[in-house]
Order: sequence, then structure tokens, then C-alpha cells
Amino acid sequence: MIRKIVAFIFAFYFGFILYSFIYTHFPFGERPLKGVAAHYVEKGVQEEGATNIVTSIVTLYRGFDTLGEVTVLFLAATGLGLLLAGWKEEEKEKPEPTLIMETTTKYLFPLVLLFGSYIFIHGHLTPGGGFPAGVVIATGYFMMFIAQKEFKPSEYLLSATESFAGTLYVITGLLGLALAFSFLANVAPLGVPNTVFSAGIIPIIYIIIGFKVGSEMTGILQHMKEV
Amino acid sequence: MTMFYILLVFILTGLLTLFLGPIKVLRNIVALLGYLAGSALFIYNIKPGLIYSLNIRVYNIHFESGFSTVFFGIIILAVFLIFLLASFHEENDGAYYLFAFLTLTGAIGVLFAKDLISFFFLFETMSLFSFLMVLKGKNKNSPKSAFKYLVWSVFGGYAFLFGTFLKVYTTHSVMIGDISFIGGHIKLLILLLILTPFMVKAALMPFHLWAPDAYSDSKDAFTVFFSGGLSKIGIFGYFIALFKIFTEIASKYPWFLTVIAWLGGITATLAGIYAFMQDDAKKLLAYSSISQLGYVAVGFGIYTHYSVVAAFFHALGHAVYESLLFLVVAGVYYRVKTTDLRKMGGLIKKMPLSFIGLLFGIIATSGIPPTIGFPSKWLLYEAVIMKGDLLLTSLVFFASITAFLYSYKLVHSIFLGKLHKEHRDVKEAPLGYATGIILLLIPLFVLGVAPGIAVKHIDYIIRFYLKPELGYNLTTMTTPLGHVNFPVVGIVMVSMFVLSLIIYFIFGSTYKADQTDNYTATEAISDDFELHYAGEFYGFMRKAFGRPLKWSFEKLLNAFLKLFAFIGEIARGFYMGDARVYLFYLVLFFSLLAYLMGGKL
Amino acid sequence: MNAGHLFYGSSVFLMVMGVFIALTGKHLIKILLGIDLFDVGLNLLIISFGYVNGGTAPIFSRYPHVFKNVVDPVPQALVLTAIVIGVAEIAMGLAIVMRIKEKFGTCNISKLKELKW
Amino acid sequence: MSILYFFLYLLLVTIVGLLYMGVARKVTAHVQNRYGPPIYQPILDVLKLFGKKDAASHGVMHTLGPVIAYTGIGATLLFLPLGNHTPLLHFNGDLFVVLYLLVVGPLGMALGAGESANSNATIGIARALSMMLGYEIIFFMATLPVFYANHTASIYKVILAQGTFPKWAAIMYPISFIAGLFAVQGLLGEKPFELVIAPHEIASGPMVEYGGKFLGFLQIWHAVGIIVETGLFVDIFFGPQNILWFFVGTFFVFLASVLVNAVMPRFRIEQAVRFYWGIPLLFAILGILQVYLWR
Amino acid sequence: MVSPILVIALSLFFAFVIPLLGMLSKKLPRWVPPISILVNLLILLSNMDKISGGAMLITTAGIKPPIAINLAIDRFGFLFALLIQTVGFLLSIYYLAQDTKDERFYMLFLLNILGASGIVMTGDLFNSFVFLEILEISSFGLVAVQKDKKSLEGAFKYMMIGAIGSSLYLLGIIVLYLSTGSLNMADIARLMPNIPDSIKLFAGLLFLIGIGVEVELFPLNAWAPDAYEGAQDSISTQLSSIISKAGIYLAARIFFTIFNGFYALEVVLYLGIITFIIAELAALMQKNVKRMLAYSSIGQMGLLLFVFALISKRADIFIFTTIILLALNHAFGKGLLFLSLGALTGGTREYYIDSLKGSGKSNVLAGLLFTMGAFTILGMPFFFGFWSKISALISIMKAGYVYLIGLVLLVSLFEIYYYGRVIVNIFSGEGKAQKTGFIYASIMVIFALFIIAFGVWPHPVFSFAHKAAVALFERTTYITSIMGGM
Repeated sequence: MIRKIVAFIFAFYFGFILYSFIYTHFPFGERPLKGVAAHYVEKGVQEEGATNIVTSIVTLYRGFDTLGEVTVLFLAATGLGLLLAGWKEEEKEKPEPTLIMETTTKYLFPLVLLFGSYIFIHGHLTPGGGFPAGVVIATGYFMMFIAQKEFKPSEYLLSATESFAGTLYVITGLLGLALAFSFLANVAPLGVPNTVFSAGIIPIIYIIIGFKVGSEMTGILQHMKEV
Repeated sequence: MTMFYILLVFILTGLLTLFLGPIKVLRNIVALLGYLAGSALFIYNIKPGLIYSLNIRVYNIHFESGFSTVFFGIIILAVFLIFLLASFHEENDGAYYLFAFLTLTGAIGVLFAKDLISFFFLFETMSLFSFLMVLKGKNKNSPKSAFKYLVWSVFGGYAFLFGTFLKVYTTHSVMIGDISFIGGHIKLLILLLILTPFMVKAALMPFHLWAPDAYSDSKDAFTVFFSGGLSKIGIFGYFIALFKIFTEIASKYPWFLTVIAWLGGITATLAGIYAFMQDDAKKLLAYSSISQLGYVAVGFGIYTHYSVVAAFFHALGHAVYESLLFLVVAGVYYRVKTTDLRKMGGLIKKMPLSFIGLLFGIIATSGIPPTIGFPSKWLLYEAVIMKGDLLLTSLVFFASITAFLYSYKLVHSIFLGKLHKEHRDVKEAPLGYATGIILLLIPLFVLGVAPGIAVKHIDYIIRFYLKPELGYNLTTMTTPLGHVNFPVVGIVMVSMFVLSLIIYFIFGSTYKADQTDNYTATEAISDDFELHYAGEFYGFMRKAFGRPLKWSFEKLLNAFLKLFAFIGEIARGFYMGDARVYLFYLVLFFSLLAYLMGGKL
Repeated sequence: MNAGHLFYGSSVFLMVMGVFIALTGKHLIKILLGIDLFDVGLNLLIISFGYVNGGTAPIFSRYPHVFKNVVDPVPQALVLTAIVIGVAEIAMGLAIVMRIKEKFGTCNISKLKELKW
Repeated sequence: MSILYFFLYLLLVTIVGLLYMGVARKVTAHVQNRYGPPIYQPILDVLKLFGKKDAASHGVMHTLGPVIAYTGIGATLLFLPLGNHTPLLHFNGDLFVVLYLLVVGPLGMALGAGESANSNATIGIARALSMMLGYEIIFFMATLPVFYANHTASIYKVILAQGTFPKWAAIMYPISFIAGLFAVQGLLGEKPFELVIAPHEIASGPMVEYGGKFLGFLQIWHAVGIIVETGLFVDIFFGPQNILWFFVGTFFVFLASVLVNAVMPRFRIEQAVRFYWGIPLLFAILGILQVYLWR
Repeated sequence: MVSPILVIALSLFFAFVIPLLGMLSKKLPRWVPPISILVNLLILLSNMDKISGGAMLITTAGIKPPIAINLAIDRFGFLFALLIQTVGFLLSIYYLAQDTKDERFYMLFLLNILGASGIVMTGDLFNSFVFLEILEISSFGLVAVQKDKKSLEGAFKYMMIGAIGSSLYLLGIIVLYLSTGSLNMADIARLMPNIPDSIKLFAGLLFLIGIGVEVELFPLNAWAPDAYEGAQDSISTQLSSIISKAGIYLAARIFFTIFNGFYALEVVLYLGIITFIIAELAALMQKNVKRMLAYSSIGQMGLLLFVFALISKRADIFIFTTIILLALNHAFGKGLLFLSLGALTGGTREYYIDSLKGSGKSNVLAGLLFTMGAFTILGMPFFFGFWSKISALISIMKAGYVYLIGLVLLVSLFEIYYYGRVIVNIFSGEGKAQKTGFIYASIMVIFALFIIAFGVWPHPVFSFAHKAAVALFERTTYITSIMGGM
């Protein structure tokens, strides 16, 4: 009990400090765009050709971060696999999925995949992009894990997709290095903004990310499920 | 440049012996040749007044040679030769010589060092490799003793380093130079700190705790160098600290010198008492070594020309006879494989040369003329009386009485008394030891009769710092209190001895009696009968001293260490929580800092 | 009571609750969830920082017409990264917890006392 | 010439020392209500011992021990002024020479006795050496003020400085003198400090294995020793102005010691040593303080 | 022209390739880390001459900073990158000789090295956060990889503190972003004078906690002993030689280059010395040698940070030279200690001081190497540690804390005590015979050679470290070389 009270006091003190600080210094919504943000908003579309500024930030301006981000996810997936490798499976009573679930998911699954693909292909135009798309795809698989008893995607395939997508991402970056002397440079033609085939390498990267995130999340879920 | 080369020669010799490791003969020859090359360089090229500096980016290494360099250098090199001779017979491997030569490098290098950082570097080198040498030691206890030695010598080294930095901070000079112009009492602190490692090396109480163990548990040959050679660095350090670094100590802090003198006296006395209570030859000698080094501290503490000459001469004498004693014990150990005094006896017939070595060694230790021990003791007494500290004189005198006690215990338990059955086939110590003994007996007598040889050199060292008052020539010394002619004393003794011998030969004849042919109050004794009185020798003195004998610095220190251990346990408690506790530290830390920043946010 | 209090307040509240749960929770998964809550709160906070009064999403669907008044796109991009990193962290944590459950046979944090001496 | 002189000197002191021993036996006998042997008896004993045909030796050191002992005491004698009479050899700083030469004798005997492999002998030696921790230090401390006050380390100069009766050190420094008296008793090895010989206990200690001429040597060593030890005391505290006065002084000091010996039992060794570290030490320190105050 | 960005790109590429290779053959993946790191080293070395005063700017996405992310490698970062890659290379050789493991382990290892190199090479604050996360997450995995009780517990503790710490670090970055509108380090550093003090204070506090967890600063370092103890020996080496070094780099970059020694450094000054004292005290009575080494490691880091923070008291390049020397010494020395301890135990994971008795006699090489490692940490002559220790003391003196030298030396005496105890213990008594494999032994010998070579002839290291220190010290040059003459 005392522990809880003390923890409460300190946690709230922490919150109080944080809150009072941000509230005084960064009043909500009153901060003008400045620095790089202003640049992105003003010049972003001309420079990179993507109407979704966030996307061009994520994949190009701060594309290096995204590469790291993908790596982190990759790391988590492999780490998880490494840690959970050789798990002794215990026989547990698992509830039988109902017929309705079994049937609907069968039909819903390709649709979900399609939706995911749509999101990552249109990442540079609309909200979304590779990461949400990947998660959506993984959700589809998750659905299948729950509803279909026998469903089990090939681990090899997942792993290969993951690795292959990763290597492709790096190669894309290296292409930039080779052609424009800068890693991850936007070497493809920008095209007309606001169309699908525009914004240079952004769609390519998002497709790669979509595949990669999808396979990684699926991999994570599958590892977790097996325990 | 030569100074640098000398050190390089020693280091390379050490490395060469390491790599020529497998063959013992080769190793020995290389070691000897390397030593000879280095010492030849030293003796022919090192004259007072050489200067050399070497730049390693941020630090400049400065070397300089003075009279003291030559004096101590020759002592250390000579003792190292004895060590080498003895170590030919020791069990040794490549690393043995490597460590030994690096120790030598450090010891000789310290004599060259002109700035305090180089001094520290070389001093630590010496401590470190002598530690490794002790660690390699000869028995189960060696590692423990080595540990003790390491901690103490590093304690000293760090104190020195602290002193160095204080000096550099206050004077902006890293050179070994005068600090008496600094205002305030910080100069005393600097002096004390700089003096500490030397008090440790010279085993001045209460910094002596490592010495008995380290001396007795290191390899026998190395102990010769350890006690005879390395302790001289301590003496050299006294000289550096009291004469070169704080030149006006006598006028500014006379009480400090008094404290040193009294510490020296106490050391000499207590170590002497501990020495004759020991039952192990090397432990006994270790304490005897400490006791003798106490006199040196007294000499420095009195701080007159007489006393300092006496101190230097005593250091020289200490090197000679303490090396001799350890060497003999090493030879005996080589033959009988023990240093326990209770397990030996009657070896005089088997090892006559060793006996002669030990006999004159103890005679010199006790300070009986005409050996090297006498001039320094004579001069020291005169100096202390002149200073007017009669109680200290008495204390020193008491210490020299203890020297008789432990000397006799040593010689009796090893060489006199009844020969043990298992030692009937023991032979004389092998060539290396014998050579060493003979080599050491020469200075033992020569300097005892003609101390002027050394005194002249010592006078050169210190006349720059102290008004030269002592009158001396090759064979005499004169102080306001008195005058002594050393050869006369020697001649008197020799002629009296001859006279007694004549009386002896005039009357009657002798016949040889067996050792069992003894007065035993009609009890029949056989060969197996334990007649040798060696166990509990001076045991009754334990009763005489009573409780105070049990007091020791070690217990005090242990109590102190326990305190640290307790604090350590508390500190460790911090790291024993679970993950939530650690997180709590984080939040607490955040809150605390935020609170401290308070209104600034 | 303006919108600032609501957005900032709620996200800071989430963070506080996260810390509180992590500090007091006994079950390892509960603690992990606390950490996750903290992350979520932080992400929301970062998003709210990016709001500009009256701004719209930084997507210029009617290009070349460009709105001047858009919300800051950078925090959104950063949060995207931060979310993924948070997920990775939690995933790793869960794997460790699962192994702990297997080895220690419990998820009680106070039973994890192998490492002390 | 001087060598001959030296022989006579040595002979004289030896004979006088032996006579002192005779007196001691006589006096002790009278105290104990006995008749006692004639005074010259020790001389006869020594002659008899030297006259013996052969003597048992346990080895080189055993043989040399008594020889060294006599060497030491003889050498000491040469540096000791017998009253105002200039010693045969002297230089100004001879106090420490004497003190150190004085040790050679016991050391020689100790070495010799040690080799005999008789525990009694060694125990005796151990006691002798340990006793030195008691009386030597007291003796030294008692004499120090005298030397200090006269600013010399020469015994001869101390004698010269004392001149006649009122300037005796015994009177100027009475506290030190008392401490010195205590020390002399131990120096001479008389009861209650007769631990080294202790005939009933360790069969005359170091001497146990000696016979014939060795014992003879030890006897004359002891005889000279008595003169040297008491003589040192007398030289320092009474400043004898001539050789007669010297012998009178030594005789009375010795007599006093013998009388104490005759009525005293024997201490145990640790008692003896501790005794010296008690009252005598106090006196010695007070003596030193006295000289500090007077200067 | 070989762009240093390839160090990161190629490592990533190789890491992604590992699973593909693993499908071909189980033996192939283990060769990937050594090859990859060797390539990295070559790339770095080929760029050695190009990096002179100021930082080398490598843009990504073809756009100049601060708009896009860039790498900014100055000599300081270059030195750390070299250090990390070198130690990483040695360790990768070590893993080559280990038993077959899951190939994913090699991936984790490679990414760990990558994260550390990324931290020291990047010029972007948020990017450093990403790399920090890569580093941390891979570290949790590596610590836990043993999958026994101790390693799991250590990993969990590390994870908890690490997660919260890095979140606060992120918050700090955001605060700076909000006030400057930039995420580029050089740009923020340039704009720093415009930021109000209170924001600086708060951001400094957040960074202090975030980095403090990595560099094992006093109240935030409680995870460290547990993680060190739980991890296997080579991973402990990695934690102390690589991960904490990346933290040091980050601390220097943020607190000095960006904050220009504002406020947080003073806190670090006190906390550094407190860390030093408390950790050494804790080590004093420690019976588990590995945990003892961990405490010692924390202590050394504390000293390092303390010396580093002295810059707030006196601006002197020498202080930076010192921290580089200390970092190098700690990296090689502690690495050697952990590895040789592993060799002494013979892989039994029995680290108690009593169970190590006599192991130095049966395994002489490992015993000697352990001794060497201890000596260099203790600052004995002829070992590199001597120079770093002396330099540290000189720095303390230069900053005017001359009496603190006494305290530092006193605490160092504790070090002597507990290291000496272990050395004595491993060389006394008789242990059971064990052998160390050739590769394992040669890795340790290379570590030891570094220590001795630097110790005997420190001149090259000094000049190298000095140049790096100059690069760190001249922050305006750093800023202008990234941002152009502004």
C-alpha cells in the first residue's frame, strides 16, 4: 500500500512537472510552422512529387530513419524468433472456431490483403503508407490464425519475403548512391503530382515496406501464437 | 641518452629471457650477460650531471643523474648480481627473469627520474613487477602476501601521485624541486604524501605490514634483491623528499622530522622484538630488515650531517649484510628445503661456508666492530646524542639489543645445536650461493675497517644540502663528541684473538666429542633424542611482554577495512532491487532534479 | 478549459498511468503494458504538439493548390517511427516475459531475484 | 714494550678479578654462616683447569667460543680507562666501542655453548640475551646523562671532568646512579638476576658442556668481566682519579652486589626482565629528565 | 570515393541477407558478421584522410541538411566508429569459433554493431534515437540469448529501464524540435542560443536521463550489474566495450556540441564522481567476479563522465583527449577482462571467486590476460591504463579540483583491493585443468596487444586522440562544416 502511495505521488509529480512545462512553453496549437516543417510544407511537393507531405518526409527526407525503423521491426521479429526458438509446445485446449467465423474469414482474407495493397500503393497520395498497410495485411493473417485451425503460412516464405524486401530497400537506397551520389536519393522521375505513378521512388519504397512490415508482423504473430 | 639505453638493455634482456624461455642454461647466460652489459654501461657512463629528456606527446620524460644516482645505483646493481647468482640455482622460468629485470629497470629508472611523473611511472613499474615476482613465489601463502604487498605499495604510489599533483598545482612544475616557498601548510601535506611510498618501501611503521609476509613468501633468491636492493629506493626517496623537495623542512617543520625519527626508533625496536619472536628464518630476517631500516629513518629524522651520513652508510650496510643473510638462508633452503627454524640445526659441519657467511652477517647486523655495521651505528648514536634526544637514543639502543637476540636465534637454530637425522647428507650450498657469500664478505669487512671509501661519496651527495660537519678520512671519523679509528679496533680484536689462541694452544689438548656425548643428568640419549632447543626460543619473553605484544597495527587496520566493507555492502544494496525499484530510482531522480531546478522551469 | 488541456492533459495522464502501473504492477505483463501506455501517451503528446490552430492535414490532394495553414507534418512522421519502435520493444519484452514464465514458473516480478550477489 | 705492558695489564686485571671472585665466595659463605674457601681459591681453580690434560670439544665453534669470549673482554679492557690512568688505546669516542666490544664476549660464549647441542646451555644463552633487554638498556640510560652533560662520548673525558668528590656523577645525578646500581646487579649476573648460570635449574647453563681449559677460559673471562663491568660503572659515576681508587671503587661496587646476591632468591626470567622495565626504567627516565632540567 | 554511409547500408544489407543465406546453408551465416565488419573497417580506413577539421558531411536523399538526414563524421566520431568496428570485428571472429547457434544471433550481433556505429556517425538527433533503439533492442535480445534465469532477468531489467529512458530521450528531442524547428544536431547547436533557459534545462534533464541509462550514470545504472552478470561473457564485453562507448559519444555530442555545456554537465559532474565512488564501493565486497567487473565498469564510466563534465569548469582540449583515452582503455581493458574471465571459468558460468580458485594456474594464458586487463584498468605502468589514468588526474587538476584527485585515488585503491583479491585467488591453489581454443585465445591476445602497445608507446594514440578531441572541442567548426558558413 505504501508502495502504491509513494509510486502515485511520484508518478503524479512527474506528470505535473511535464504538464506544467509543456503547457507554459508550448501552448496548444499556437506554434507557427518554422524550420524544416515550413520547408516541407512549402517545397515538399515540388521537390519530391508526393502530395502527402508526411509520406515524403517518412520515405525521403527522413528516409534514413525509416530504414532504421524497418530494421528495428526486423530486429524485433528476429529477436522474438531467436528467443522463442525451441519452445516446448504445451497441449492446450483451444476453443474451436465457429462455422461462421471460418467461412467469413475465408472470403474476407483476400479482401483485406487487397485493401492493404491499396493502402501502400497509394501511400504518397492519401493518408496511410507502408506501415499501416503492412499492419492491415498482418491483421488479415491474424484473422486467419484465429479462425482457421490448420492455417499456417510457410515460415520460409515469410522469412524470405522479409529478407528480400529488406535487401531491396537497401538496394534502392544504394541506387540513389550510385546514381545521385546520395543514399536514398529520389532517382526515379517525379511524374505528375497527385497521380499514382508519381513521386519517384516513394511508391517503390512503400511497396517494399508494405511487404516487409506485413511479413514481419505476421511472423511476430505467428511466433506468439505458437507458444 | 645512456640512461635510457641502460633501461632499454634491462627491458630487452628481460624480454629475451622470456622468449628464450625453455632452456634454463641459455636463460641464465642471457640474464647474466644482459645484466653485465647494463651495469657496465652504468658504471662507465653514468657520471653525476647527465641530463636527458624524451617527449611522448603530452608528457616529457626527464632524466638526470646525480651523486645519489651513482651511489644507490651501484648498491642496487651489486645486490642484483647476488640475486642473479643465487637464482641460477632457483627454479626459474622465462617470466621470472622478465619480472626481475623489469623490477630492476624500475628501480634504476627511479634513480634517474627528474620529474615526478616519470618517477611515479618507474616506481610503479618496480612495485608492479616485484609484486608479480612475489606472486610467482614459493609457497601457498605467496599470493596472499603478494596481494598485501600490492595494496600497500599502490597505496604508497597513489599517495605519491596525489602529492605530485598537489605540487604541480601549487608550483606549476612537475620537476623534483623545492616546495618550501609555497605558502600555507599545504607543503607539509605534499611532503607527507610524497614521503608515503618511501615509508612503505622502507617498511617504516606503521607502513610495514606487508613486509614480513612479502619478504618471507617470495622466492629466496629474490628476497635478497627485495630486501637488500629495493628497500634502498625507499631510502633514496627519503633523500629526495627531505632534501630535494622540501629543503627547508628543518627550519619550518622541525617537529615533522622528530616524528620521523621517533617512528624510525619505534620501528627499529618493535621490529626487533617481533624478529626474535619469529620461528621462520625468512620472517625473522624480514623483521630484522625492517628493524635495520628503522635506524635509517632515525638518521634522516635527526637531520644533521652526521646523522644523514650515518643513515646513508647504514643503508649501504643494510644492503650488504641483509643480502648476505638472506642469501645464506636461501642456500640453506636450497639444501634442506625448509626455513622453519625448529626443523634445522647443527648444519655448521655440513655447510661451513654458509655458517661463516651467516656468522659475519649477524655480527654486522648487531653492529659489532670491525664490520660494516659498526661505523653507521657509532655515528648514529653520536648524532642522536648531539641532537639531545636521549630517550630516542635509548630506544635505538634497545633496538640494537634486540638485534643480538634475533641474530643469535638465527645462527643457533640453523647452524648450531644438534644435527637432525635427515640432514646428515646435506652438502655445502652450491657455487652460486657460495660465490655470492664470498663477494658480500669483502665489502662487509673492507667498509667496516675503511668506511671512508663510502663516506666520501655520501658526503658528496649531501654536502650540498647540509653543512659538512663530520670529519673523516679513509679510516677514521670525528665528531665533536668523539673520534674513532676503525682499523685500530679491528687490529685490537685480531691481536687479542691471536693472544687467546696462543693461550688456548699452550695448554692441554682437545678431543672430539660426539653430539650425544652430553651432560643430560644421567639420562641416556640416543641419536633420535631431540636435544636441539629451537622451539619457543625466547618463548618466556612472551610472558615478559605480556598483553602489549598482541596489539598490532594489523588489527586496527582490519577494523578499518571492516568499516569500508560495511559501507560497500550498503552501496551494493542499491543494486539489489527488482526492476520496479530500478524504475523507481529513475522516477525519483527525475523528480529530484526537477524539484531542484524548481522555479526555473 | 480549452482543447490544449484536453489533449495535453489526457496524453500526460496516460504517461502518468503508465509509470504508475510500471511502478506498482506485480505481473510482468502488466508492467510491460504500463511501459506501453507510457509510450502511447508520449506518442499522443508528440502528435498534439504538432497541431496548428485551424490547420488541416498536410496532404495536398488538390495540388497545385497549397494550403498555408496545415499542421506540422514532422511530428507525425516521427511518431510513425516511434510507434513502430514501441511495438518492437514491446514484442521483444513479451518474448522475454514468455521465457521468464517458462523458466521461473511465475510472472510475479518480486520473484525475479536471481541476480543479487 | 707496550705489548709487554699490555700482557702485564691483562694479567693484573685477570688476577684481581679472580681474587674478587674469591672474596665473593668468602663473603657469601660468611653471610650464610659458613667458613668458605680461601680468597685465592679461584686462582688455583683456574690453574688446575688449564693444567688438565685434555678437554672435550663438540666442534670448531665450541672450541672457539671461549677463545672469542676472552678476545672480546680483553679487547674491551684495552679501551677502558682504569681510573685517571690513560687506557692503553684510546680515542675520544670510545663509549660505543666499549659497549659493542662488551658484547663480543657473550656472543662468543653463546656461539660456543650453542654448538654443544645441550639444551641447558642454549637455554642459558637465551636467558642471558633476554636479560640484556633488561639491564643493558637501563645501564645505558643511566649513563647517558653523564655523557650528555659533559658533551662527550669518551669515558676518559668523563673521568677527567668529574675531578674530585663533590663533582662525582653519582652525586650530581643520583637518580641515574640508582638506576645504574640496579643495572650493575644484572650486568654481573648476580642474584636476583642469576638466571644465566642457575646451577640448580639448568646445570650452570652455557658452561654445562665445558671442561678443562675451556672452563678455565670462561673463568678468566668472567674474572676480567667483573672488573670491566664494575669498572665501567665506577669510571662513569665516580670518576676515579687514580688506579687505586679505581680498584677500591670496583671492589665496593662488587661487594655490594655480592651482598645482595647472598640474601636474594632468584627471579624467573620474565620477572627479571619486567622488573627492569619497572622501577629502574622509571629512575632512568627521571635521570634523563633531570639532566634536561639542569642544562 | 567510398561513402561512409555504406558502413550502415552494407551492414543492413548483410543483416537482411543472413536469413536468405541461412536457408542455403547453416554454416554460411556465421561468416557474414566478420566479412561485413571487415568491409566496414576498410571503408572507414579508406576515408581516414578525408576527415580533417570539422565534420565530413554525407547527405541522404540528395538534399542538404537540415532538411534531410545527414551523416556527420568528424574525427571524434570516426575514432569511436573505428573502435566499435574493431572490437566488433574481434568479437565476430570469436563467434566464428563458437558452437553453432541460431543464425538469427548473428543478425542481432551485426545489428548491434550497426546501431552503435550509426549513433557515432549520424548528424541527426532523431536518427540517433532510432539507432539507439536498434542498439538497445538488439542488446536486450543478446543479453537474453542464453535463455536461462539470470540472463532473462538481466534482460528484463535492462529493457524496462532502457525503454523508459529512451522514451524520455525522445521527448527531449521533441522539445528541442519544437523550440528550434530542426532535428539536425548542427542546426540545433547553431540555434541553441535562441532557446530560453528553462526549455534548455528541461530538455537537458530529459537527455540526461535518456543518455544516463546508456552510460550507466548513478541512479540510472541499476540495470547494469544485472545485465552484465546475466549476459554471456562476449555479450558483457559488448555491453562495456561498445554500447557504453556509443553512449559516451552521444553524451559528448549532446551535452557539449548541442548544449555547449549548459547545466546538465554540472549535474553530470557530481553524478559522475558519485557513480565512481558508489560503484567501486559496491565492487569492494562482491563475491561474484563477473558482477564485480560490472561494478568496476560502472565505476570507470563514472570517472569518465566526471572527467568529461569538467569541461564545464574549464574549456581545455586536454579533457577531451583524456576521455578518449579513458574510453579506449576501458573498451579494451574491460573487454579483455570479461573474455578472459570467461576463459577462466571454462564456460561453466560459475563466477564466484571461490570457484575460480587456481584457475589461473591451470589456464595460465587466461590468468595472465586477466591480470593484464586488471592492470590496465588499475592504471599500471607499461599498460595503456597508466596514461589514461594520469591524463584523467591531470584533467581534474586542470579544472581546479586538485583535492578530488585524492578522493579518486582513494577510490582507486578499492579497485586495487578487489582486483588484487581476484588475481591472487586465481593464482593460488590448484584448479581443474581447462583449455582455451586457439581463436578464443588469439582474440584475447589481440586485446592485450592493443593495451600493451598503446601503453609502451602511447605517442600515436595520443596524437590520434588529440586530433579527435580537437574535432569535438571546436564546435563552431563542426556546425559550419555541416550547415555551411552561417
